[in-house]
Amino acid sequence: MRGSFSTITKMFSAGAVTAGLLMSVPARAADDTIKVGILHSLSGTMAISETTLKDAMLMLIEEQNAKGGLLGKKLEAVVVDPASNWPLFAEKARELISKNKVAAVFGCWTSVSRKSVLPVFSELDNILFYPVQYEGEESERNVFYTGAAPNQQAIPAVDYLMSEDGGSVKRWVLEGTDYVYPRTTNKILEAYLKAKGVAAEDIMVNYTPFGFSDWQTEVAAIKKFGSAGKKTAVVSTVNGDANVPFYKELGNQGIKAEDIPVMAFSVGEEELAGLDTAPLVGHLAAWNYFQSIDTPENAKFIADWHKFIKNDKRTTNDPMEAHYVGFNMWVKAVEKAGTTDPDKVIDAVIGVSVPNLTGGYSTMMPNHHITKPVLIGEIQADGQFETVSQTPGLVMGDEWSDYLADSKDLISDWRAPLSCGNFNVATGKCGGKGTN
Amino acid sequence: MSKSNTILYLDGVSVSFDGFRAINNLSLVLDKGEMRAIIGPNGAGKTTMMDIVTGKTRPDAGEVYFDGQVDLTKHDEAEIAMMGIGRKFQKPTVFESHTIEDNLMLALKGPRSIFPALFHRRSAAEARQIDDILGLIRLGDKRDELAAILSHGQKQWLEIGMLLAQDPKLLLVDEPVAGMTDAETEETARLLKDIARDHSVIVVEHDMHFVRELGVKVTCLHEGSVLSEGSLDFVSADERVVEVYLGR
Amino acid sequence: MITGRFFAAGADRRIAITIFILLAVAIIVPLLNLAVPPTSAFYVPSYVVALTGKYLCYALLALALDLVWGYCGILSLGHGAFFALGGYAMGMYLMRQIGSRGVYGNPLLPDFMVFLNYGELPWFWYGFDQFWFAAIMVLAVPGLLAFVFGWFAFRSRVTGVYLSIITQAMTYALLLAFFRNDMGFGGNNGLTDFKDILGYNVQADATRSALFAASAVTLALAVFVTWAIVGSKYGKLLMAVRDAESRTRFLGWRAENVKLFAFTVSAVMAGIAGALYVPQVGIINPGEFEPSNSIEVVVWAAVGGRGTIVGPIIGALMVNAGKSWFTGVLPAFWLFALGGLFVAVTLFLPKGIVGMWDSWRDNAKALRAASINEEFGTDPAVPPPPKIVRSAARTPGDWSASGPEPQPAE
Amino acid sequence: MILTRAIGLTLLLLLGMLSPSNAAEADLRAIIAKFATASNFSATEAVVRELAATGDTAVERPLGALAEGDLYVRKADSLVFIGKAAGGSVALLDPLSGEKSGDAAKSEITKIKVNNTLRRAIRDALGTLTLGAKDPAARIAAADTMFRTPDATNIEPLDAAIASETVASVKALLEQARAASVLVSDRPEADKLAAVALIGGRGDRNALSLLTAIEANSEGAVKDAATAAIANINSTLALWDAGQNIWYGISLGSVLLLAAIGLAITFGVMGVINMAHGEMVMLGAYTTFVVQEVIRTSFPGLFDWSLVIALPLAFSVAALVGLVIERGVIRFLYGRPLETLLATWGVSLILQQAVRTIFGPTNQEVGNPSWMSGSFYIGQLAVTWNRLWILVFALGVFAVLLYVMKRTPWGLQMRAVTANRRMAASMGIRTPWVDALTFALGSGIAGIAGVALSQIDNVSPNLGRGYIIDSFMVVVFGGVGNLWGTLVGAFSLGIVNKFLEPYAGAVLGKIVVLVLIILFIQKRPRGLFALKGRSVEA
Repeated sequence: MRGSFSTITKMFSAGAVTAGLLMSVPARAADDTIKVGILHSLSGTMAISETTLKDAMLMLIEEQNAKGGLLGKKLEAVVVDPASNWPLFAEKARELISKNKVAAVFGCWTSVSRKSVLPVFSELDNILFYPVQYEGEESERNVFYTGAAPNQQAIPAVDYLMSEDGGSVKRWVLEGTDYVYPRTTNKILEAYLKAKGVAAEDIMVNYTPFGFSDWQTEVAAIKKFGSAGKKTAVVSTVNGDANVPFYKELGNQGIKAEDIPVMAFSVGEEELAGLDTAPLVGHLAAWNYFQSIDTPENAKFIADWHKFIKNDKRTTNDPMEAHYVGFNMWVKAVEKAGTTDPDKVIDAVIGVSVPNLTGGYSTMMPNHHITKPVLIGEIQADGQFETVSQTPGLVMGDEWSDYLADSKDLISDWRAPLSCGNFNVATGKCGGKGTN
Repeated sequence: MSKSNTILYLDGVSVSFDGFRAINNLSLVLDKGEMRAIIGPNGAGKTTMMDIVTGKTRPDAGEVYFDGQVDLTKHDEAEIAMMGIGRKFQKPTVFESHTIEDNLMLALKGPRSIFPALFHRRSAAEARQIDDILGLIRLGDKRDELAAILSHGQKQWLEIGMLLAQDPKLLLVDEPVAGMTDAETEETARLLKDIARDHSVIVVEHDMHFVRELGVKVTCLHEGSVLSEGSLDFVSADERVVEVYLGR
Repeated sequence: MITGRFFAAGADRRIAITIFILLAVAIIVPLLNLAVPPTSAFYVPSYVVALTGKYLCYALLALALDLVWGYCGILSLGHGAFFALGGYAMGMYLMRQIGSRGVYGNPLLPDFMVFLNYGELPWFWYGFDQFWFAAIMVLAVPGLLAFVFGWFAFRSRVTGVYLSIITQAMTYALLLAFFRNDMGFGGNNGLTDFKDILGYNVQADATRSALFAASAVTLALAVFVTWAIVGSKYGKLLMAVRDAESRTRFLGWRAENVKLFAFTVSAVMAGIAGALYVPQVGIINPGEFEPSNSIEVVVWAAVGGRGTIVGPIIGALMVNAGKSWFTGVLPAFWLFALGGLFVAVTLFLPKGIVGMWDSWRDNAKALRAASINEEFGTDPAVPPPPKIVRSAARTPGDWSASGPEPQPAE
Repeated sequence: MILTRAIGLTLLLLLGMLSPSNAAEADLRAIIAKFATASNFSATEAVVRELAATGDTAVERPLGALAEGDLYVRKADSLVFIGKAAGGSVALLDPLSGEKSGDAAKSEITKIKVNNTLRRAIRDALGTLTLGAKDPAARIAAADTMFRTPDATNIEPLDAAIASETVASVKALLEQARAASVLVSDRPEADKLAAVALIGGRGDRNALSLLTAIEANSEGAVKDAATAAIANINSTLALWDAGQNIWYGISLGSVLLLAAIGLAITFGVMGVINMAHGEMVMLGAYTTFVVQEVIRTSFPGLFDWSLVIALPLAFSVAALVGLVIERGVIRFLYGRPLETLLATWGVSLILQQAVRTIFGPTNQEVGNPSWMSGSFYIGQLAVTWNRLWILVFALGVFAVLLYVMKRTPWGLQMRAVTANRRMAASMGIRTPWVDALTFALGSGIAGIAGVALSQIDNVSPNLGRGYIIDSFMVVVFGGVGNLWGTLVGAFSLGIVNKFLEPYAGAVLGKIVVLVLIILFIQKRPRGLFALKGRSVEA
């Protein structure tokens, strides 16, 4: 195909693919930089949570460059905006990897955005660091989960509530937004609670839509459920935007933490920033990091953050810490492997330990999840959390829950020779995925 | 009154909008082949009467029969149009983004469902009919131009032409000469008289000169009912008509 | 017969060129992707193929919307729903194709059903393991919804703004419904993790190229069908309903049926677009039902030029290319650009790019005293605005061809 | 401090409450010092109980401070102080006297941690102590606490308190608290039956909660009586639940009304499909935020007035933006309603992104003034103040708007322009001005709706998106061009929604409402209160 024919073909294809071709001109990376992709929504509904993570990543990259970069090269952040649009996440991931030739991508918040980019990462063989707590039930070769799996958040939280310190709760409301994370988490919790001897009639599950804002009926139902003579608690997997009206309604209807505490898995410092927390003192959240943690690492991190963002009032939160840990793990793995080649880094990163912000070390496990401390915090009047309980040691992320019938036999180990994300220990077979 | 020989039969028809009685116990009979002129002040209910006959408005009470036996209150606009009642609006309404020929083509009598329209090809007979009508309404030289460029009077004619293409038994013509020059008005009167030879026609008009030119029986409406009926001379001599409409 | 008309009517040059380009692209782009070595200057990278394939699906959706909006005046703010339903039908097929390769290795149930403890496959998932069944559903589900919805709405003479608002309510209700996990469509996560389509790996370059080609060919076909529809007597009727609905009724046409047919055809086209879109982007989720997505489609059509066949295609390609560019290079400005585009197009380009081009060209030609009769016949889809004809007529000296200009009575 | 103790002592004497002995101050200090060594929550709780057991009202101060999280241990000498943060350092106060005894940097002291269990223990302990307080509200709180945490040892102090109580309503509560304690004591069955009857008469959720526990833990006649009382309470509560649903519906309706009423002007009266309406609401909410920020930093005393101050400002800001939009965009689009949809949608994207750029993407905190916090009861019906005020406010805005439209010359001009633009213009009405001002009015009202909505919802750039579809539904359902239609539409949609919610769940309920609206529009294509006649179809 040359000569006049290629000219003609060129001409015709131009019509429909002009835009594509324009972008296809590969932005030849200068050889002295290593590109790092940042895939967080900067507009749309998720911008509220994800923009902060983009800024946190920029800060981490800037700091790393100040330390002299990586492998003698400078890091260069490539920021794109998937605009809270899930197919756009996949498109942008492809763009980052194919066009910008990034060495790794840090990004995504919602499960659906992660699910949307998974095929892209496995097809193009790149690395995604995913910083948000999620429902588990997944382990991919190309993804590293630096947020909490359910056993690193939900189970210890419920344990605390059942303990004497937590108020010996006997009756449970599982309140969530209707999507996969709350559904799965609640499923796991239901199984767990029943295993602990909680009767079915002492568990109430309720789901509301995204962005729900009129909580009167739901809060009244919680009140009603709570007046059955047993200590009651709410476990909330209510997502993002819906939390502020939920807590406002709780406060106004006079549900006090001493009577019916609410334990949330998706409410962090960022969400509380939009709230007057005085009526909410004592309600709880389970995370692996709180801004109020009193360690030198954290103090430095917060100071750096305030300096970077030029605003002393901005909070830090758990997913930021997850990026901090994840980024440092990647840096260390690259140094260990001596290259940014994803295949080598994927192998090198397993076993890497880096300091987290809570005063310990987090390690990347063979199942691509990390070890974390689990903290239970109570909301304070100043919008911060105070840790009231902490797991004695680090908890290893369990990707396949032991409390779900179909996943209890599965394990994940990405080291050779197993190299499998869903190995069934009962049948001794890798469930259909993996490198084979 | 016997319905059998009438083309249009209205008896005791009333309709009101939000308490306002637009038509009040109206009775009107049109014989087959008759042309009738309807006059009356604004708000007398002329247009509402046409709305009732063409199925746009349902009467609250009263009988409306077409061709002696069809109860028009039970049918909608499209059905009534298919039965053979054509209507020209007060404000000329043609398809402005179509050519004059296409306007007529869409109006031509024929099947009115979707698939025949989708696979329709113009037959020689249809082409001839369109030519005839174009001649009649004197728009032959503009057949390929968009209706939007026509003058007001030409749009009136095109609309009458579309009515003719429908080949109705009864034509309701609302103010056909509004905005026309005197010459055009006379021309229109001639055209309508032509049409009336083999159609029944109701003409609503304010232009008394034009009504006189038509030379037919006249009905004067006032506040939704018939005030006076008869020859133009008879009606214009009626004290009440003079009072409410013609002025002294 | 229609094809005869197509080839006979040499005047429809623009449609012919569009179809030709699309067919050429359908052959050439996959060739440049598969047969040319990546080092060659002519190589089209896979991700460009995926991206443009996606744009072509959007273009088809925009064309579908234009059929009802541009030609029939029905501003549907719910076309995203038909697109998504077509996509879900295809997604369900792709989901069933995964078979036992899901993470839990369940041969029958998709993964999300396994971890949400579904005992068995819901009845509405039956049959989707067969491509032919899914293909029928791709057409039938959006078509049926549009038919039922339109049957009620057009019969009740819901028009204009009211219709727009209830189409929006429809897509919003579907959005909420599909978000519910209890619906059995995977809730917020939707359907994803596809493996095969018709036995070919969806991620393979060859499959991608094939899907791209299928999208281009389908779009070409849709252009032809749309052209045939709007050029027929029915098409004229459609525009007549748009311009003077009550006149058509008093001529004996059932305006509601006229609209219903176009609405249903358009929904089916949107559904096909969705079905082609899903395997190319690898996910379908309730986000596609977002009312804002449907509004964006309207903008594509408006930018390119509504009431034309090529316009919506150009609009969809341009806006989406712009979106890809902005969200990559200037992420913070993307919404400013999109918002500004909405405003600018409605204010300065009410006829869109194609409409503007036509006006400009007609003006220029009229000034050169070309015969306007010939011009009018050029493209039935793009009637030159009479206003411009009149203004041209004021140019002294060269207006003998059309005879004395009638004075508008205003 | 002496005064406090004197009052405490006098009160104790007056009540004839003879606690074993008033622990000397030194003893109290010794107990308080144990806080420094308590290593976990249960140890701290033991100290709390020990303090409460002294029966000395002086322990109110340290315990109250502990509950608030204001009790600290100085690292240097393990002394316990009440700390009040003052700038970078903490002011240390004596735990008993409350007198200032120096400052400390944050790093020099350790906070004594509290959690819910501990706070509850403190509340219970304080409850018994404040039984003899002078303030009836404190006694009510004490009675309430003791009712919820019944204990056989409470009977005697309660008997004493009942004997000396003069306020009838407080007395009734004390008697209920005593009855609750009787039920968990080993008193004879007859006493318990009387207690069940007394508590059953209370009829609220707390009584239900208590009786359910009693039912589970007792036998024979008491159990039967409890069962009967529970059934009785449940049936009354079911009635109240229905009332509650209506109230929730009305409240949701008032929110919908507020969100939609501005749209009833711009869309209903002017025919502009204003997709940027939600962003006007958002601007109003952000104005409230800015006002509160200024007040917080500069005039903290005015905080309760912040909403009142924000109202005119929010109206002006939104109206001004509305004016700009009308003059800049919409005036070119009159008569092309569907194109106003596109243009205003574009405007809404720009406004959203602008706010995101200026204020950041995260939620902003807008506080509730004290008069909008909390709730009160009508019978068993819990009414939250903020919802009540929003209802009042929505109706007020509606009334004012109705007055403007129907009774003022401006309203007349507005209606004239809407009815027949050309005629109005020829009669000397400056139609462009009327258009601009009408649009500004609609936008301004959306702005003040934002002030109210900031009290119950997120203040984020996405705020407007959440309301736009609902607003359109309300206006279309009610009938375009009719303010009363909007009112009736908002409340009926609110009530229907809230009645469906308990049965169908929030999501399905909303879907059902949407489908109902779609079907309703088929039946009445122009809404509930449509104008009929020839003119509207022209």
